[in-house]
Amino acid sequence: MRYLADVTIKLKKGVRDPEGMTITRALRNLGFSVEEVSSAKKYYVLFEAEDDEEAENKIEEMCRKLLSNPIIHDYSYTLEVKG
Amino acid sequence: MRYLADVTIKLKKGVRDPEGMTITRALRNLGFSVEEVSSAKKYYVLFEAEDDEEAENKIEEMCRKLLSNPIIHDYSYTLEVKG
Amino acid sequence: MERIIPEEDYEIIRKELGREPNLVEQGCFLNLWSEHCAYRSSSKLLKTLPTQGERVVVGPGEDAAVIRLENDICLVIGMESHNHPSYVDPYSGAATGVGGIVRDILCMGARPIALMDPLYFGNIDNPKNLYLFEHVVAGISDYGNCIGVPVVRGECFFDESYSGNPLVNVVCIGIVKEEKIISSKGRRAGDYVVLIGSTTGRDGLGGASFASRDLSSTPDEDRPSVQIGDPYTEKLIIEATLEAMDRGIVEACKDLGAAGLAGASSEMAAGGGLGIRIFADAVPLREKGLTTYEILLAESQERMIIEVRPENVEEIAEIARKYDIAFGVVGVLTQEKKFVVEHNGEVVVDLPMDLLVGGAPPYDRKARKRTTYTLPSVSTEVSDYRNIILKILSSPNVAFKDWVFRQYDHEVQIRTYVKPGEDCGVLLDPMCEHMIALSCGCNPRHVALNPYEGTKLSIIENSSNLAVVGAEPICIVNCLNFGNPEDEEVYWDFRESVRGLGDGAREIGVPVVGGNVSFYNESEEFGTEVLPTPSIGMVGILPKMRVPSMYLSEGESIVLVGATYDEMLGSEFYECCGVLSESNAPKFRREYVESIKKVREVVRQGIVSSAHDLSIGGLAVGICKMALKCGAEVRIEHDSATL
Amino acid sequence: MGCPAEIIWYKDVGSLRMCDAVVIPGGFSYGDYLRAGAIAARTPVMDVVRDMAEDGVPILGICNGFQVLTESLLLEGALMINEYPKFICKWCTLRVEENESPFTSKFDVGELIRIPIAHKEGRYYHTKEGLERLNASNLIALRYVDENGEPNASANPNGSVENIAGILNESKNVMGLMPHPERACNSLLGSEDGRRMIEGIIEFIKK
Repeated sequence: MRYLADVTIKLKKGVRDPEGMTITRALRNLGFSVEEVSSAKKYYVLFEAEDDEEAENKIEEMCRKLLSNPIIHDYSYTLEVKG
Repeated sequence: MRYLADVTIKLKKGVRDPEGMTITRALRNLGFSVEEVSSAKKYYVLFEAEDDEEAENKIEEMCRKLLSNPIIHDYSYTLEVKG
Repeated sequence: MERIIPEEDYEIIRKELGREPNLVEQGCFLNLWSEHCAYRSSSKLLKTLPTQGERVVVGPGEDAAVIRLENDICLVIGMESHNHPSYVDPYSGAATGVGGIVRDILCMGARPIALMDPLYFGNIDNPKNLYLFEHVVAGISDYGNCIGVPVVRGECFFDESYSGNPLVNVVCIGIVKEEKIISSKGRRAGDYVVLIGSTTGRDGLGGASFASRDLSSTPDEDRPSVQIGDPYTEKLIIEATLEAMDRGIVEACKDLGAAGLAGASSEMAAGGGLGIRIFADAVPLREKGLTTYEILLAESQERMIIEVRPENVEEIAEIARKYDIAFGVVGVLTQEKKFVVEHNGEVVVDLPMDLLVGGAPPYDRKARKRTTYTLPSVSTEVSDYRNIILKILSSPNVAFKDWVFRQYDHEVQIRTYVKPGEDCGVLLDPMCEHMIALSCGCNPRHVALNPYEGTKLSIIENSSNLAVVGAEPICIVNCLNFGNPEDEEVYWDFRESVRGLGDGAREIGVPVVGGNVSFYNESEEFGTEVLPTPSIGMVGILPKMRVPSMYLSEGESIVLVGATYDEMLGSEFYECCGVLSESNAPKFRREYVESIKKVREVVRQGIVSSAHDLSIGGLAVGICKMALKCGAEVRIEHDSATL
Repeated sequence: MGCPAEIIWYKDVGSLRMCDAVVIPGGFSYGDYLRAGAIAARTPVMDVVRDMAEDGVPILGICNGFQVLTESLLLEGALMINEYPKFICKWCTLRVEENESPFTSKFDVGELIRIPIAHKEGRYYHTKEGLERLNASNLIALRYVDENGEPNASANPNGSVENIAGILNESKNVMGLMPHPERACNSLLGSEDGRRMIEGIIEFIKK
């Protein structure tokens, strides 16, 4: 069956986020009262799997092996069947 | 009041996504049967606003003015009060 | 009291202090007495290297060395390794390696003008090694490109022994007028020490001692001990520091690297025979609630300390505001030679300076001649040379590396005359009469076979790379990457390699002006220990002239300079196709020094249209690379091997 | 080249107005965070540049400068990550498509020139209608071509639509291009073709 995974890769707490800090300053310069901005990456993965359980294992493995670096990233995802 | 906006910036339909295509190939090389991957950027913006309505206008303006490029991006966001 | 430093060090410190060192004080010793900072297993041997020369303006001991190019124009050169962080997070590890060496050049008063990146990886048919390779290159590319310093030469070597433990060495070259040279040694008690650049967070805690711990503990357990680089802030700190130096308000300057603020501030003070009092509350923080230990020893990137006269503090603050970078008056130099730290109103650290900096007793390691060296398997007789050559040409060690250097902006600053991919990079600066030639690397297989001869040959290899463009070598830097020094055979490799480095430098009469030692390069995950890798960086100069390209053009005849010896061991041919016969390992011969001089003179007469130094893959690969643009016909008669 | 030039700090907006021409250089403004040129495009200095552009002052955006000009809507289209999503630094052959502008007046239409590129977000993109508009009013200044001058896929280093390397604004006094003309001013380093682009600007402002 086809599954669509909505994966979010975020920097772990305490890991420096130069992009987030630069965007915070830019928004403040445009007059917005912004306290903090943090950035993250999002991947929508359309893939084949036998059943929900296998889909879960597959996306888990994709996140650990390629999409994220376990040292500095936390990852989360939602799964839905795409028929 | 403090608001947290969860902003997603996606490429418009039809606009080529080389990053997504490269990740698709990389996942296939690792043995995953992946049909397609598309990538997007996510920003978590912590900011001040009087009320829900002003928060809505503010984040809308931030997306239009800086966070997205109207020619190639669609943006969406969810808002929550952070007390 | 919990003990976080080795027993014998703890006892020495306790006796000297006359009391138990507290946890923060132990943290300072853990970092400053580490292998990485104190060179405890190598300092005695490194003293045997020739460091003098009439061009040497500043030799080893500072953050980088200074060499006279011509008149009052000097080159600043340094070399660093960032091996362990690059295993944990290849992108950020490699990126921060570039950032660190660039700041070492900057704090001598120089503008950084070029980089070289000798890199060593496991075989890339293994997915983990491929991941490390791709992201190390991406880290160097994004960082170097953003700060606008071109990578003009490098090396990429692949061997099973680097699986899981890549080596990321970086060389940086800067340019400075002699009267503008700045030292990292403190000058005057009463001067303030200001910290500029990024804010401080919990990055890379225990970085220095982390580098001296072999990577047996799986990285996940460590707190995110990786340092994340921000090349944008690095660019701001380069321009801000150079502007402050131009205004003449910088008394001394030092980069914050391994051991963070504690390392840099104590070394700055000790260098000038002074003490220092640090005010930890004044350090600009990125996160709230950092402990004294974290503030002193975190290795957040893109930070410098500058010694400033009290009356110039406001001027430096104004420059920091102009460039939107953090700023704090974090210390004052004192007459009393102590390292004192105040935080939240109380004195937390109070140590004698001479004990903390330079007080680490060197280890006297035992060495035992290596008997184990695994040669590739023996192979039967070889018939089809065409396929053999194709196989060697497609080996990653020989193949053209444009996939790598295409990702580097090697044209920025508009000095790059000879582009990457040839024997050496050549820079043409409009304000200089001489051009600058850069070469780097070594052959780890030859060094593994015979560390003394192999290292000596690396000096020859680099100087012949320079000779083919008519350049004369003027200084050498090095990165000595080895395994665990507690293994007697590894330490024998190291000792022999340093001897070969010194003798090689003396053979060509060129000083070794700086470098770095990196031990514990091994990976429990892959059960590997790196080949002995004494990576060399070499700078040469040549008059302004039209330099021969590496590529042949139609109708030219080819002359082979130098005799060919039966030295097939450690060759790419045997690595690809198995050991064919009882051959020998390559060794140094004085005739090489002579032929290099002759080639340089002939090239300078302008009668040579193209030239290339033969290295990995020998004659066959050399000719194929030179004939890339036109093809070549080669007849080898058995007796006289002329072409 | 006989024309005084000055590096102006982006915060010293006042002194910019007295200039007769503006070059927004290559580089990594704001570290290319968010999108290359996105943040720089929203700094006060760009409002001054917008006024000067409306007054007909020649504005040249090189590489990061081109990205800033599109992000501040002084030029149409957008610059996106290269088709092979890695940084690329190499010498390219370009074909001059339009020479009625201060920047390209010293070239013939159809002339082939050698100028290096160095970027990661250099893929020019525009909507179908936008492209038709650019072609209709001859606003495409340069295209990537092979040695025989053909704008084919093999000559396209980054996947730019129609091999576009540089474009002009409606009144042709603003140009953005991804290649670096300032890096092609010394034949020893590769080529001198870039010099004529700068000479064109000087000649225009001296009139």
